[in-house]
This record gives sequence, structure tokens and C-alpha cells, in this order.
Amino acid sequence: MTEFFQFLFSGLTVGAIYALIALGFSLIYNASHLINFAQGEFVMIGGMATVFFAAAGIELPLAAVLAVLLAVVVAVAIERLGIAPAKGTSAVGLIIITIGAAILIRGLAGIVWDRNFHSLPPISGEEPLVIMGATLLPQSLWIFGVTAVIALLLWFFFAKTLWGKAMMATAYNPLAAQLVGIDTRKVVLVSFALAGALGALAGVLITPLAPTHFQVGVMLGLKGFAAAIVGGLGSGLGAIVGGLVIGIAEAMAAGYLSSAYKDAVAFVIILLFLVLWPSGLFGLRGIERV
Amino acid sequence: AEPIRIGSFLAVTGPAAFLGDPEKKTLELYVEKINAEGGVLGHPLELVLYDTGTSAKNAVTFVKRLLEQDRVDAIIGGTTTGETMAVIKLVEKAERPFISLAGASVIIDPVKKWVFKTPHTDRMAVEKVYADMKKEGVTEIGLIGGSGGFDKSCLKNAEELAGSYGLTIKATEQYGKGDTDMTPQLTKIRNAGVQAVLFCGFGAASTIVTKNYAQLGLEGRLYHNHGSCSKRFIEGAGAAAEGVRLPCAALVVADQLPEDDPQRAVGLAYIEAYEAAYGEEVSTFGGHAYDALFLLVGAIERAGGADPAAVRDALERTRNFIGVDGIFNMSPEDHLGLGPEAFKMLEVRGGNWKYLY
Amino acid sequence: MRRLLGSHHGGLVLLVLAILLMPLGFPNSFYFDVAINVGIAAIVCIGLNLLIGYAGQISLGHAGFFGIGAYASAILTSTHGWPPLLALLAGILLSGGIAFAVARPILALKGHYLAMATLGLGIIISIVLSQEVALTGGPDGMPVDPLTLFGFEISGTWSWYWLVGGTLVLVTWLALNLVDSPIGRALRAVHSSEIAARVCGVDTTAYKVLVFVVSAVIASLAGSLFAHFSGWLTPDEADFLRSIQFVTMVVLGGMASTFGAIVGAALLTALPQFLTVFQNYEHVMLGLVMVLTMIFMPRGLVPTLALRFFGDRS
Amino acid sequence: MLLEIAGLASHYGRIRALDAIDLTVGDSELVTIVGANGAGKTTLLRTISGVQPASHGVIRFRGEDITRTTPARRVRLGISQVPQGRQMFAPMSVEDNLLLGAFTRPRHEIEPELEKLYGLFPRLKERRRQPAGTLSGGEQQMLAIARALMAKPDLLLMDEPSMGLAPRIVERIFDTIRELRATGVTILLVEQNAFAGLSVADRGYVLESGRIVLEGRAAELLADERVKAAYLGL
Amino acid sequence: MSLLLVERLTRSFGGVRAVQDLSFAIPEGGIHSIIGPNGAGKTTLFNMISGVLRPTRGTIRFRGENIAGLPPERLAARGISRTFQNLQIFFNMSVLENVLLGGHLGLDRNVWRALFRLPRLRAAERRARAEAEALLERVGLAEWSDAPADSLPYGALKRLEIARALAARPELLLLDEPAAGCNEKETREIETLLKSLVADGMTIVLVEHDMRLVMNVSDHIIVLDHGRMLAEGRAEEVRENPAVIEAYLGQAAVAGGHAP
Ligand SMILES: Nc1ncnc2c1ncn2[C@@H]1O[C@H](COP(=O)(O)OP(=O)(O)OP(=O)(O)O)[C@@H](O)[C@H]1O
Ligand SMILES: Nc1ncnc2c1ncn2[C@@H]1O[C@H](COP(=O)(O)OP(=O)(O)OP(=O)(O)O)[C@@H](O)[C@H]1O
Ligand SMILES: [Mg+2]
Ligand SMILES: [Mg+2]
Repeated sequence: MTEFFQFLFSGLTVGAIYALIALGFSLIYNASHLINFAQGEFVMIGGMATVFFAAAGIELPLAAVLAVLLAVVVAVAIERLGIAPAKGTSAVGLIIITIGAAILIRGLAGIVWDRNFHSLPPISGEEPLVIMGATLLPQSLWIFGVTAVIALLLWFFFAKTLWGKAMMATAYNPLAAQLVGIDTRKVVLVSFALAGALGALAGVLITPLAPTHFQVGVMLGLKGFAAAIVGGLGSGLGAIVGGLVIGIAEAMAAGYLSSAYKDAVAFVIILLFLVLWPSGLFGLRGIERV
Repeated sequence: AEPIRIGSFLAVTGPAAFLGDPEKKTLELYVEKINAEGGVLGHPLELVLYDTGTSAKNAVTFVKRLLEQDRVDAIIGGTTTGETMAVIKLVEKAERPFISLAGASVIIDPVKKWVFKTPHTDRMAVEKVYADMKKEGVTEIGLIGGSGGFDKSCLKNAEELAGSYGLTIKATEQYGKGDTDMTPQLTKIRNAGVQAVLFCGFGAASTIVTKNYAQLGLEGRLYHNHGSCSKRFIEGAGAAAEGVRLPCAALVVADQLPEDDPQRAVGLAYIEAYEAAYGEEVSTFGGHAYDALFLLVGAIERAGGADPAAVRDALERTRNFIGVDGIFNMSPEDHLGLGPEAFKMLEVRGGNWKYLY
Repeated sequence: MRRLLGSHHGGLVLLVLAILLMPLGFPNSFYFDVAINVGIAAIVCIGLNLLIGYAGQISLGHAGFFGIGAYASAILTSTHGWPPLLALLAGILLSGGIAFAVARPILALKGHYLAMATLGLGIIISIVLSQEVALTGGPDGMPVDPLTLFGFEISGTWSWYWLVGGTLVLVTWLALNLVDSPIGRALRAVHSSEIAARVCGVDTTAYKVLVFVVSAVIASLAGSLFAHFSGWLTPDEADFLRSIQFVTMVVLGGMASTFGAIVGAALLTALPQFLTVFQNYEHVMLGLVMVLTMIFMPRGLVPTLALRFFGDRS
Repeated sequence: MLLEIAGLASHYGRIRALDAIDLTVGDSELVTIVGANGAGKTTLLRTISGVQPASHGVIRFRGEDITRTTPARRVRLGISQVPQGRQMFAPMSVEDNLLLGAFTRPRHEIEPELEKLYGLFPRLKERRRQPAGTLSGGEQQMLAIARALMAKPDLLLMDEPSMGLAPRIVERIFDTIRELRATGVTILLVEQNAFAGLSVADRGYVLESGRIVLEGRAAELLADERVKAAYLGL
Repeated sequence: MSLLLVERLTRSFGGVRAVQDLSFAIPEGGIHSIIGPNGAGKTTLFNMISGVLRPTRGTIRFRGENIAGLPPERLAARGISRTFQNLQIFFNMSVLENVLLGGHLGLDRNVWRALFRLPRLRAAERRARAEAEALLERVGLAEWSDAPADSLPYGALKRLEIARALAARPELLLLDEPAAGCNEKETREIETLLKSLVADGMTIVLVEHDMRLVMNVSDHIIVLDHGRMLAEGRAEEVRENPAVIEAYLGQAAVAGGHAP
């Protein structure tokens, strides 16, 4: 039983990280139906920039804030310089732009910062909590908490505020959105800025658990994307559940099946989920009619 | 005078960037230094260096480019075993001396006429660890490593060698690319009942495994292989790293070596130069590149020029070359020339390396 | 000129001429090597373009099929001593079989969900390839025997150049024919409106499966060629980053344009060689080229240029 | 003059869809544009709303040059459109679609307006929670009209508002148009049903191949032989 | 025997019953109109007949066989063709190619012949092109033939859908508001076209809100309301039915032709 809880805690921690990244994907998706493959780079910027600002003598909390701001600036730059000017580019073309941006950011990070890995101290110490005989780090609790709060805020924003609805409307039908007076350019820009901040926050939170380096965004971005898809694109709750499903699948596969094939098992599970829920667990489906 | 052209292909980016980056920096630093001091035999060195992105396919293309287009006199590179193995046929056919920076022993065993290497083999690292385990009275162990070539080669050697040191492997676990938590794997190892664990990997995973090990409160010592010989590891893992043992090149503890140890001076000089130039800590991987470059320079000097065949022969006759990885004595049967004594056993104590033996 | 590019036989003639004449400008065999890699990637991209560009079904997992072909050739020839041609066919059967088996459930998905599913499929394949050390040599890779065809060993860049060039021309010709047939039209219809296509009598599922299998088979063929050509094979070739590279080639070159696929493959294979002059900044430049191309040539290189110079919309 | 357009041209790529359009709409006036398929009616309305760029000429609204302002700003200035093809926010509920129609309005004005429009289209009230994309074609058309009205525009652009609606509802739409006009809303109407369109209008324009070929009082146009032959099917 | 026999057909979406317990018969030949208020269930009915939607309950017999629930491609093969109220044009193709696709089932679809571009396929393609051109001529789109479909104005797209549906040589043609977005003159052209198709022996079911067109061409009218049959009969009968006037036509329509 202890064993099970240990696997579960691992899955929850990792899953919450994936969820936090997935929320960034969903945010941009909600405003523009775009998949931003540079989302993982925001996570990288969050961690790396905090490390380097701190190394430059800035207090850690301030360094983290600056890192988040830097990610926002980068996100805004991607939107302004990459996405906004690309009129008439297909959906896949826009994805290629975000992939290009990711390569560019990664390249710059490797030059401006370095190609080493770096860690940050945890927020509340490293003394593990023991629950049901299994251990859990306080940092995990921080990650759960922040993820839950952000998911709640996003849910409130999209479900309850007109601004949130305007953001989704922009994605559903940009032409109609303009015709009802929504400044679609601003909406998409804001979604990028928020996603940048979210990604960077994730980076700040996970670096104490898993060191960051200039290429850390590749795999984290991939897992975050998978979480967003399994949960259903655009759904905050979906991002969380999707993240946890994948995190727990990985942990249980490593624990009970085969650690060598745990990633493969996780992806098999993702495929099964997609077959059963073709638009993700909480994704919109069936609104198309003729 | 005509420059002597040294070609290089390294994994400056991609999964092995952590290894390739210091290799690149080292080569660039010392080529510049050598040229500033008048070059080799009066010829300046010209370094042609390509980033493979840790891809064997790119390695092949770049080596062809080095051979055909850049017409280099010798090649240093191949950060990973895959990149190295993929190009061996090419350099053998082109008959150009080639010094690999990758770990696996297959590179030089069996011996290939034009191929040399500088890093200790991962087999040697495992042997060093196993010897220590045996000395500590350990008989049952667990293994954990990543899915990359470096990790898997270490795991494979560990499995093959265990018997000869009287060790039983109770559990072998793996983690995936970019994983952020390895507690499930370590839980399984713990449940298997082991007295010590060997970690086969490098980079961020070193830190994560060590922290998770402490979090779960595993008993018995955690050993790392030489992939963790970096101060970053201690910094990242913090208190969790205390008591970890691992085999490293002398370079890592150059300042703790006895005054009369010939490697001390070489190591300290390299550390000073590298850290002054880049403001970051040296790594043993950069050290492989250092040794490769100076082995090559020495051979060129002895050969009296860059003629490939002569340089190759001279390389093969390298005696008592004091590098940061150890003391090299090459022969037609041994294109590495390092003995197991090249590894030093270290332990993390008080947030620093402690040189044991 | 316009007619030449517009009607597909004209384009094919240009391709043949390019392949025939290019070696005149090659100072050494390194150029052949790049050209061969371009050719191999182009073969994959032509198949992938049928799927992505024409049928509008994204796949982020085609490197998996490339890898299956490559490893089938490597393992069956080097370890089991099969004749290369037979190994190549076995690879094709295996890739095609896997593609066929998974096609129905996977292709029922749409858009980003399909992207995720294919990505997962590719990742699973690449994990198997790197975990089955006994079979594949693991992440460090395995050697591959040279290609022998009808008793002749293909060795040296010259022979490889002609072999890959010839295969490329053949695949291009077949793809152009397919696209320009009722089947090709049906694929494009699937892209645009599945429901209307079905009402017109198109069995959309069957066509999606068909094109998925065809593209997987083509990728497998290219993988086999690559394995023999390179002589050493690592699982990186089946990695998801490689899959994304293939898709990028197709999109940069121009979706729904067979010649676009070739140009995209050429660009992304050769570009890194040019970008080495930027030293540290080569990745930055690569990213920049991708972004700028998609901004200024939103439909991809070939269709945008064709439109600009010939006012041709196709 | 509320809306003044001079020398307006617009292109799709190299295709010129509008050419040298001069057109005015006075305060509280109802102006109808008729023209065959492809004449450029939709393009004209899109250009006025700003979702289609003008390549030449000026558009002035209350004397202010708005040729280059964003579509969103034009809505805030009081220009709202019932677009051709309905343009729903398909997955969102009917009510959310309507609320978004009032995106530029102050909060407290939204609720009464919503009730008023539900009164006009009871069908929409019945379906207020249903995703707009699942409505029938005609229901969507009602929603498109209601959504545009939620903005309480000063200038209402209507692109074939009667399309796909049952005859009884068409009647109601034209009644509404008349009422709106009576309350001072200015309307620029594009209508395929030229007879109905011109019957409610003060003035009219006839568009052919992107140019204005005829303009005048609505009654005059209705009597014009060319108009009769080409658009009234008489 | 009726060409199409619908029996107790029902389709619901969650709580909404779009079509309820509907039964009617369509004999072979002639133009049969289905009219009714917005949301009455006309398009839903078409969707079920053409296989786009599965009925919740009930049967649809085409030439005596129950076709309810068969996929659209199978129904297309049996001779049922349709147009869409919400345009479903292949915008990534030229106008001509759209029509060619309509005739997909009549073309050579063999993969091998396609891959190797054998002469038989080329000949079939040439014939199909000629036929498609003729169809475009017939709906008045001849001069647009090579234009990309996405550059056509709305009204022309409506006619393109008709041409595409005709290319399948259907026995039963379902038209969902073909005249929407067309002016009087264009509507007249559609009227002429429909009549000529019927003269060729086709059976047409028409959904349309343009009462002039409906009254002019229909041999038989079915009026739906809330998914049920409200009335059925010849044009004159339906036009004067008070229930139909109340639910659908309104007063002005009775007074004279069209609103207002
Ligand atoms: N996206 C487009 N690309 C290219 N040409 C277009 C596009 N949209 C419209 N056009 C062309 O512009 C011209 C005007 O079209 P528009 O839609 O404004 O006509 P319309 O008068 O509204 O017709 P309808 O009565 O059918 O709605 C037409 O010739 C059409 O072919
Ligand atoms: N997918 C769906 N989900 C929920 N309700 C639906 C769905 N499809 C149709 N409906 C409802 O079913 C009813 C019938 O719709 P249908 O499109 O058949 O009407 P119609 O008679 O064609 O109307 P119109 O004349 O406006 O085109 C409508 O009220 C519509 O809101
Ligand atoms: Mg229009
Ligand atoms: Mg309808």
C-alpha cells in the first residue's frame, strides 16, 4: 500500500507540473485555436532566468518575478513578430512558426545563458512529509496549490467574465468577434502574455524538483501538450485531469509494469484515451452540423 | 605558414549538449592559446567545428564535410558513442587520425587503425565502483539509469560485471527522457532490498535521482558513475548528495591531489585557464577534449608535420602523456592507453568533493 | 515556363534535369552526400505531403515508419543475412501493416487530437527501437550492411546518388499521378469537407486509411535506403523531433504541392550546412528562417513563388 | 451625413471587387443596395466594417475619417453589422452570442436589451442555452440579426437579413427594420429580394461588378425599367 | 411504389425533438417541396435521408429498402444526392474540380491505374471533364470553371452545389434552400433548371423559403412544424390552409407573392 501511495504521489507531482504547462497551451488555444509549441520554452525561461537573475545578485523572489516578466515579454514578442504578421498562414503553418520560435529561443538561451543545468532552492524546505508511509516534498504541495488556484482563476475567467468569453469568441470566429467590437489583436496578445507568465511560473516551481537547462522545454512542452489534449483542448479542468492522468500513468507504469517502457505505456494510455474520448475528456465536441 | 587543420564534430546541442558544450569550449580555448604561442611546429592550428545536435546522421554528414570539403588533417570529436561509431568507417577509409571523445569501449575494442579515444571507458568506471562496493561488503545492489546511450552502456556493463565482483543485481530501473521524478523507480529498488545503488546517467537526472533517494530515505550508499563529476551535481542535489560516491578523473579533485602527483599541475592549469575564459566550472568532458587536442599536438610535433600516416603512427606511440584524464600510454593493441588507476574515487562531504583514493 | 511547372510532366522534367545536372556543380563527394540526404528526406516528404497537404490529416509520427523501414533493413540484412531487397520489402510490409492496423481508430481523430495520437505512435515506436538493445543495439545504434541489388553492391556516393535520385523521380511521378486522379481529388475533398465528400460518394475512411498506409510505406522505403546508405543506424532517426522535421519540410515547401515537399526537404536538409557559418547562432538562424518563411510565404515556398511569378494558384 | 464614402476600392489579391464607390447615407436614412451575385455588396459592407481593407478612397463616419481604424473601434463608434453567412460563435450558447453582441455596451444596458430581443425572437429565448452552431439556418439568421442589434448601433449594416427565414419571420424583420428606422437608427441594407428591400428604403443604389451603376430614390428605382428587368424578375 | 417512404421517423438532440414521428411518401418523379417555419426540422430530415444523421427511430425506405442509418457514401451509390443549406463547398479546389468530385462514383477509382496513369483512366477523366463543363453551363457557371471555388460569390456557390449534386446523376435530388441568396432573376433560372431536371425523369425534394419558387414548381408540398407534419397537398391547398398561414406564411404572403 505504501508503495501505491508513493507511486501516486509521484504521479500527482509530475501530473501537476504537466497540468500547469497544459494550462498555458489551453489559454492560447482558447484565444486563437493555435497550438503554441514554444510553450515549453516559457517554462525554460522561468527557471533559467530566475537562476541567472539570482546569480546576478537579485533576491530570489524578485528574480522569479523578473523571470516571469521576461517570459511575458518573449511571449508578446512571439505573438507580435511571429503570429500577428502571418496572415493567411494555415493552422499548421502557424504551428511551424511557434516551432521556429522555440528553436530560436532555445538557441539564444544556450548562448546568452549556458548549456549547464541549474537548480533552485525549494520554497519551504526539503523535509519530506510522510503520509500513509509514503513521502511527499513540500514543493509538491506548492505545485498542487498553485495549479489548482490558476485553474480556478482561468475557469472563472472563461466561464464567468465577458472578457473571457470574448477571448474564446475570438478563437471560434475571429471575423464575428471583430464585428461585435472585440479587439482581436489585443485578445490574442493578452493570451500569449498570460501563457508566457503561466509557463514561467511553472518553470520557477519545478526547478527545485527537477533542474532546468536550456533544452528542458522540449520534453516538458511535449508532455504539457499531451496533457492538454487528453483533457480536451481549451478546458482548464481538462488540463488538470489530463496532466494527472499522464503523470499517474507514468508513475504506475514505472512502478508496476516496466520502467524501461513506462513512457511507451504512458503513450499507449494516451492513445486509448483518445480512442475513447476523441475530443479529450472535457473538450468540446459535436457542435458542427450541416 | 600553412595552417594545420583540425576538424571536430560535437554534440553542442541536443541531449548530450551537457557533454559537448564544454568539449567545444575547451577546443576553441586551447587552439587559440596554441596559436597565440606560435602554433605547432610554426604552423597555426585551424579548428573547423560542427555541432551535430547529438545526431549520428549529422555526424556522418559533417565528417564527410570535414574530410572532403574542409580537408582536415585530423579529427577530434564524436561526443557520444553513436556519433562516433557512425563515422568510423568514413575515417578509416579516408585514412585520417581520429580521436573520439565518447565513452564506450567498442570504439577501440577491437582496435581500428585510425581511431583513438581519450575518455576512460564506462566499463572502467563501473569496475571502480564495484571494487569499492566489494570493499564495503556490499553484495546486493540496484541499478538505475536513463534511456540514452551513455546510461544504457553503463547499465549493460554493470550487469555484465556484477558477477565477477560477487554482486547480485536485485533491480534494474530506468527513467525516460526529460523525466522530473524517479521515486517510483527508486521505490521498487528499495522494495527489492538492496545494500547499495549505482546510478548510470548524467545531467539533471543525477540531481533528481539523488534528491529522490534522500526523499525516500533509502538505506545504503548511492554510487554515481563518472557522468556526475560536476560541481553542478553537488549544488543541485544539496544535502541529498552527502555521502554519494563516484569515480572521477583526477581533474575534479586536482587541488586535493598530493603535490607530487603529476596530474595535479596539468589539472590545475586547465581549470584555471578554462574558468578564466568562460566563468564557469570545468567539466571532465571538457577534459577529454583537452587530452585529445594535446595528444594530437604531441603526435604532430613528434611526426614533424601533419602527414596523416605519420601522425597516426606517432599517436600510437604516445608514452607517458600526462593529461587531465590520466597518464596515456598507447600501443598498437591499445588506442586508449589509460589504466583503471586513472579514475579516482570521490565522496561528497560537506558540500564538496572528498578525494578518497 | 508556367506551363512547364503547371502541368506536372513539365515539373517532372525539371526535376530530372536538376538531378542530372546538379553533379556538374559538385566539387566533392560531400555535396553528393548532402544531395542524397535531401533525396531521402524528399521521398518521405512526398508521401507525407499526400497525407498532410492533400488529405489534410496531420502526422507527427512518420519518423516512426522511417525508423521501422530502416531497422528492418538493418536487422534483417546485418543480423539475419537476408538479401537487402527482401528486407526492404519486409520493412514496407511491417510499416504498412502497422499503419493499416492503427489507421482506423487514429484517423477518426481530428486536428490537434490526430497530431497527438500520431506523435504518440511515433514515440512508442522510437522507444521500442531504443529499448530493444539486443535487437537494435539501443541508443548507440547498430551497423548496417551495404546495399546489394541483383548482385551488385551499391557503394560510393555516385551510385547512391543515382539510386536515390532515380527513386525520387519514380516516387514523384507516382505521387503526381495519384494526386491528379479521382483519388487525389477525393483526398483533397476529405481535407475540405468530409461530410460533403461522403455525400458525393467518397468513402472518406477508406481514403484516409489508404493515404496513411501509402505515406507510411513510402517513409519505410526511404528509411531502408537511409539505413544502407549511412551504414550505421541510431534510434534518433525515429525520434519525434525527426517527425516534426519532416512535417516542417512539407509545410515550408508548401502543402499540397509535390514539388514543394521536395524543395522543403532540400531546404531543411541543406540549410544547416549553410548555417554553420553562423557558428553559435545556427539554431537561432534556423528558427528565424522558419518563422520568416511562414510569415512571408504563408502557403509555403513553392506555391507562394509559383503564385508570385506565374500567377498560378495551384 | 452619417456615412460618406468616396472613391472606395477594394481587392481580393489582384481581383478588384469594388471600384470607385461613392455612396452616402444620411442620418436616420434607410438605404438599400441591390445587385447580382458577385456584384460586391458583401465586400462593400465588409469594407465599411473594416474587416476588409480599402485599397483606395475614404470612408467617413460622422465626418471622421475611419478608413484605417480597426473594426473593433468602428463598432464602438456605432457601426454594427449583420454579416452574410451568419457567422456564429458556434460552440457558445445563444445567450452568450447575444451578450457578446453587446460587448461594447455598458453592463447595465445589456439585460433590458436582451429581453427586448427575446421578445422579438421568442424562438431564441427557447433556445438560449443551446450552442448557436446547432441552431437551424433560420434560427441562426435570427440570432445574427439580434446580435447585431445588441450593440445598439447608430448605423446598422445588414447583409441579406431575410435569407433563409420563413416568410412570416421575413415580415417581422421588415417590420423591425421600419421600427428601428423610426427610432432614428440609420440602416444600410443589402437585399436580394430587391422588391422588399427597395420598398422599405428611402434611397437605393444598384451595384454591378463592383461599381455603382444607378442610384436614386427607392421609388424611382422600383419603377426603373433596367432594375425591373435585372432584379425584380419582371 | 413510392420512391421514398418515410415512416414514423424521429430524431432528437438531447431534449430537442427536431423530427417527431414523421411519415410521408414521395412518389417517383416530380418536385416535392418541404416547407415549414425555421427550426421545423427540414434540414434534419434531409440529413437523415442522405445518411448524414442517424434517425433516433423510424424507417426510411428508398425503392422499398430501409436505408435508415446507412452512411452517406452508400446512399450516394444508390442514387441519393443533395445540396447543403450551410454551404459545403470544397474551397481548396477549382469550380470544375468540385463538379468532378460530384461524379466521383462514376469515375475510375482504381489505385494502380491512378498511380501509373494508365490510358483508360485518362480517357475516363476527359469524358468526366466534358460532362462537368456541360453541367456548369447548365447552372450558369461556365465562365467560372477554372476559378478557385473560394473566389465565388455566395449565390454562385449555391448553384455550384447543385451542379456538383447533379454530377452524381442522382435519382433522388435533395435541395436545401437553393434559392437563398439569389435575386428574382437568378431564382427564375433555378426554377427553369429544376423543371428541366424533372423533365429528364429526376425526382426532386426541395426545401425552400421562397414561396414564389415553391408554389411555381411544386407538384406536392409537405408542411412541417415542430418536426411533425402540419399539412400536405397541392400548392393551392397548402397556400390556403389557415394552419399553414398561421404557422408559416403570415398574412402578407397570402396577399400577394412576397413580403412585405
Ligand atoms: N475571398 C475571396 N477571394 C477572391 N475573390 C473574392 C473573395 N470573396 C469575394 N470575391 C469576389 O469579389 C466579388 C464580390 O463578391 P461579394 O461577395 O462582395 O458579392 P455579393 O454582391 O455580396 O454577392 P452575393 O449576392 O452572392 O452575396 C465577386 O466577384 C467574388 O468573386
Ligand atoms: N445538433 C443539434 N443539437 C441540438 N439541436 C439541434 C441540432 N440540430 C438541429 N437542432 C434543432 O433542431 C431543430 C430543427 O433544425 P433544422 O435545421 O432541421 O430546421 P430547419 O427546418 O431546416 O430550419 P431552417 O428553415 O431554419 O433551416 C432546430 O430547432 C434546431 O435548433
Ligand atoms: Mg453577398
Ligand atoms: Mg434548414
